[in-house]
Amino acid sequence: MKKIPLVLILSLLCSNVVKAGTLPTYTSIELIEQAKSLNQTEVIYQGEVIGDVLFRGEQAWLSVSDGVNAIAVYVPIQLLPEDLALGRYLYTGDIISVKGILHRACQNHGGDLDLHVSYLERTSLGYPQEREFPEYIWIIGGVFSGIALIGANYLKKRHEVSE
Amino acid sequence: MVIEKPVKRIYPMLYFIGIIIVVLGCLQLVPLVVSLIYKERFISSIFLATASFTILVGEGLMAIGYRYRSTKLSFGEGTVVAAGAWLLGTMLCALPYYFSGSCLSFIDSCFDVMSGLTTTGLCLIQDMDHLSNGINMWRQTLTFTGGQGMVVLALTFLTKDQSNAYKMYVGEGKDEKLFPNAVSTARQIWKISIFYLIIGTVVMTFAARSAGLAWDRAFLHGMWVYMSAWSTGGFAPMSQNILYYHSSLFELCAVVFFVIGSLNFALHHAVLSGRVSEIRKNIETITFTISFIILSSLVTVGLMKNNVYPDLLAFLRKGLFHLISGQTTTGFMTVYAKQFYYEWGDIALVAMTIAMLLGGSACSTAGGFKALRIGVIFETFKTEVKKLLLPESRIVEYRIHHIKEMILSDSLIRSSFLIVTAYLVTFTVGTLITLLFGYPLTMAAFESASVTGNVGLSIGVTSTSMPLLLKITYIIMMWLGRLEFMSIFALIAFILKGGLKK
Amino acid sequence: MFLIIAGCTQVGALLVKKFVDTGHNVVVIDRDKGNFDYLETGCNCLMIHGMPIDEDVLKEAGIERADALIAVTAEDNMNIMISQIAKHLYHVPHVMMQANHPERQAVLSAKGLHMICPIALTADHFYTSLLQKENSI
Amino acid sequence: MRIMIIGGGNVGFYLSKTLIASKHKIMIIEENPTHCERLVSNLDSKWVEVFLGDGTEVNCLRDAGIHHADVLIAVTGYDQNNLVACQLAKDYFGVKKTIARVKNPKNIRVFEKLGVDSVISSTESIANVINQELEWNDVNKLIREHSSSLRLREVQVRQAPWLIHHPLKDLGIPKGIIIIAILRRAQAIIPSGETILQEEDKIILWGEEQLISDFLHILSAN
Repeated sequence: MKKIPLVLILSLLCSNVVKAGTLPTYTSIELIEQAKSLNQTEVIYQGEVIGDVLFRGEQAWLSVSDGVNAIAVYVPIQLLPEDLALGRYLYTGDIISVKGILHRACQNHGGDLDLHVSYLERTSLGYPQEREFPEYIWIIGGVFSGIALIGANYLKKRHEVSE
Repeated sequence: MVIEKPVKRIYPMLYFIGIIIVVLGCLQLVPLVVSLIYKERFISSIFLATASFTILVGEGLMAIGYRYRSTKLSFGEGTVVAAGAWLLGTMLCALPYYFSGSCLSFIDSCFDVMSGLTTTGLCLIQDMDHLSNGINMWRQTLTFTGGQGMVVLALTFLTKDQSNAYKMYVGEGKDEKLFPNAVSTARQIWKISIFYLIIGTVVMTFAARSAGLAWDRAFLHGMWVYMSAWSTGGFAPMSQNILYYHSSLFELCAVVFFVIGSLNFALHHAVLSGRVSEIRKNIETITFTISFIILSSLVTVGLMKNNVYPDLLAFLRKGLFHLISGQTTTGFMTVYAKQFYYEWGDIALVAMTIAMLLGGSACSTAGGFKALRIGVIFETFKTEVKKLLLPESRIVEYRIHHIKEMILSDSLIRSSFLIVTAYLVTFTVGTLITLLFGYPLTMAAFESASVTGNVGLSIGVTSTSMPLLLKITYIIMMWLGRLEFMSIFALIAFILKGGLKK
Repeated sequence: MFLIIAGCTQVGALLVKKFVDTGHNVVVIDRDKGNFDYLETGCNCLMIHGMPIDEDVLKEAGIERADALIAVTAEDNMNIMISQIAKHLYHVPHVMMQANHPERQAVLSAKGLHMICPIALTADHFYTSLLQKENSI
Repeated sequence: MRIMIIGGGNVGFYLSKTLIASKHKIMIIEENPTHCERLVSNLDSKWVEVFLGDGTEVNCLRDAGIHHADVLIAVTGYDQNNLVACQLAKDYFGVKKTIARVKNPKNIRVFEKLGVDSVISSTESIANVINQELEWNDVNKLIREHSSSLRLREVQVRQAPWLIHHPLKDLGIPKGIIIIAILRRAQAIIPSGETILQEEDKIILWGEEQLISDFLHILSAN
């Protein structure tokens, strides 16, 4: 069940045609492992926006996850869609595709590995994850806690008797 | 006539294990509350079920051993209680992970719990960026409890039958006495921790807020990162770990708290009760500082040679941050695991490996050899050389300063060497097993040191796709490293001797 | 309660056991390391090896924050001195001592020391219980 | 005077021998029979009475005639015994002056607080001598090379309270001795005739060796 969002993201990654030109799309693993050779080059990266938008004046940090790693993306705020949906618990965030320069150890940001974005495009909208959760667990929990309370009472009584 | 019947030794032990399990069950109420606040229905139901199940198991054990609860345990049995409670407790604490689907298998769940309780900080948890607040709270609660010690926590609730307290306390890898009584000591440890928890949560909340999080998320993240930092754990709520926040202020606050957390509780106690000069004189802080200076120069050389980071700030925020994080056995990261391997170069990695093995202070939340033992061993070498130069008839006694003046006695030296050797053996075995699965040497050594020292920095070995045997090996290594070997060997010997049958 | 027991004699060890089992903080001082054998192994208390009339040793034992001190070394004069140090120099709230010579009671009670003479107690006990039995016959 | 000495070891023995010379009546209580024999056979029984027993026991003290004693000196080898002897003498028998010897110099404070009139510690005396000697030896050695009789000495003003409250010129310091410095807390003061000494001061004297030792004698006598 957990794999559903992951599969979705991956399928999106494969199906989507990048409109940003002829640049190759990289996965987060490739970006990290080939950071040395890709350093200071323009790359395209695609994934789900997760967590928070951390504003830094005219720019903002996004964390974009392709299901394996989340890559830090530094975006000018005018490129941000106004109603950007962020991935949280039970919510899949917007999938975005970004074009930007990869910095292996960014000089402006204390050596972080990041992508300075010049072009951002939302390829699909976020949506709440519909998942069925079994309700009978509540019953199990209720029964267990009932027995546990009785047990606690029993131990307490035994304790008082032995006093 | 009264004839005393021999008590089956297992029963009183079960009673004490039961108490610890009950406490662990009650602990699951913390994430239950958080998940209820955030209306995470499914997670709440899971925590209700697992919490009451855990409490039930504990009560069952207590009931079995109830009649024998005032039986005196031997030292060995006390440590067996500690080790056994850790083993059983880990499995029970893994239930929420498993049933909520946060981990793929039960072994993965156990790995994560052990990693949390031993304050290691490696994780196999799935899809961390979409994790519920309840589960995140549970991870940090585990880390926070494991750092101070679950036995220590259980002891604080012990009001009667305290004669066995000290033996269990020792079994959990702590031996300082802040107070003559182990129960008072345990309470003081928790008082110190809660005191810092309040301060730390406030500070980290503001730091997280300044990093750009909304207030409620800043509070949760601040509290979680603080709990992890103080316990030198290394769990962070997001998969990018500390890198997620992109804030040097946030990193700095975290560093301050995990350095404080890696100090000996006895030192905290001394400083909080007014003996500030203790920080300067203590052999642990001296050893830690000296070894840190040496290792940081090594890391500097290594990173400079490979030209890894462009400027001083980057060097501080990456190089030194990870070295401190490694030596205090915290394991917070601001780079991706693989970056260590692809970018850092051998010298820096070896220095990091050594740092992770050395570790923080004894009787703290840190792991590794512990600075006290390094200090003792170093002093022993020094005194042996000094003795060579003195006439044979001269009788000398050497001292070290740890809270008070201590004589460098043979038993102290022996236990230090013993534990350090055990760590080294575990580290070597771990490295070998990792090598057998086809990982390169630097990676194997780095990850193995990280696991043995309960650090949690990863170079990329730990992942859900790693072999099952390796997962189990790492679980055992974390357990050994946290409980400092002896209690686990006692447990194994107890089982082999048929203690369960009799 | 934070309690210091000076002298790990048989009486001292029994006291330590009683207080430890009921969850008090106990520090026991003795100048002879061998005497600590009277305690059980892994006793949940702090053992300090040193001269109990030495102020440094008493400070290490935490006399400044002690709630009570019981002096039960084998030597009367040692007990007297420890008790007075505790009472008059460190103002420990409860100070008690054991003495074998009951005749000093007067002068020491005047100094505010709570003294117990085991010899006198034992003798009294035997004396009264025997008389009671005789009367009942 | 009638003096009671508790403890007839070496200290007790030589102490009584010295005191006899200035015609004091001595009573010694000693536990050890061998020591008692030595005391009896070596000291004049006209001046010295020897008792075998424990000097920290009420009965023993009474038998030895503590009611007649003006001074009690406790010089056993155990600090705790000396304390108890002095306290019994003072509080129970009303002896006017009690003197005790302590082995551990830290006990001086304890004894004084617990009511012993004067406390003597040989350990501390020796330590003081050594401390002063070590400090001044180097300087004095240097001086000695040029003059055989001139010396520097350090004196605690506390030892001679009459030095306080008067300007130096009124103190009648003999010719041939000068005060070259006053050490007050962390600072050193070069004195003039108007300077007034304080209790915690140390003064440094400079002069002929003989004159200085005479002067020190006067100081301690007052």
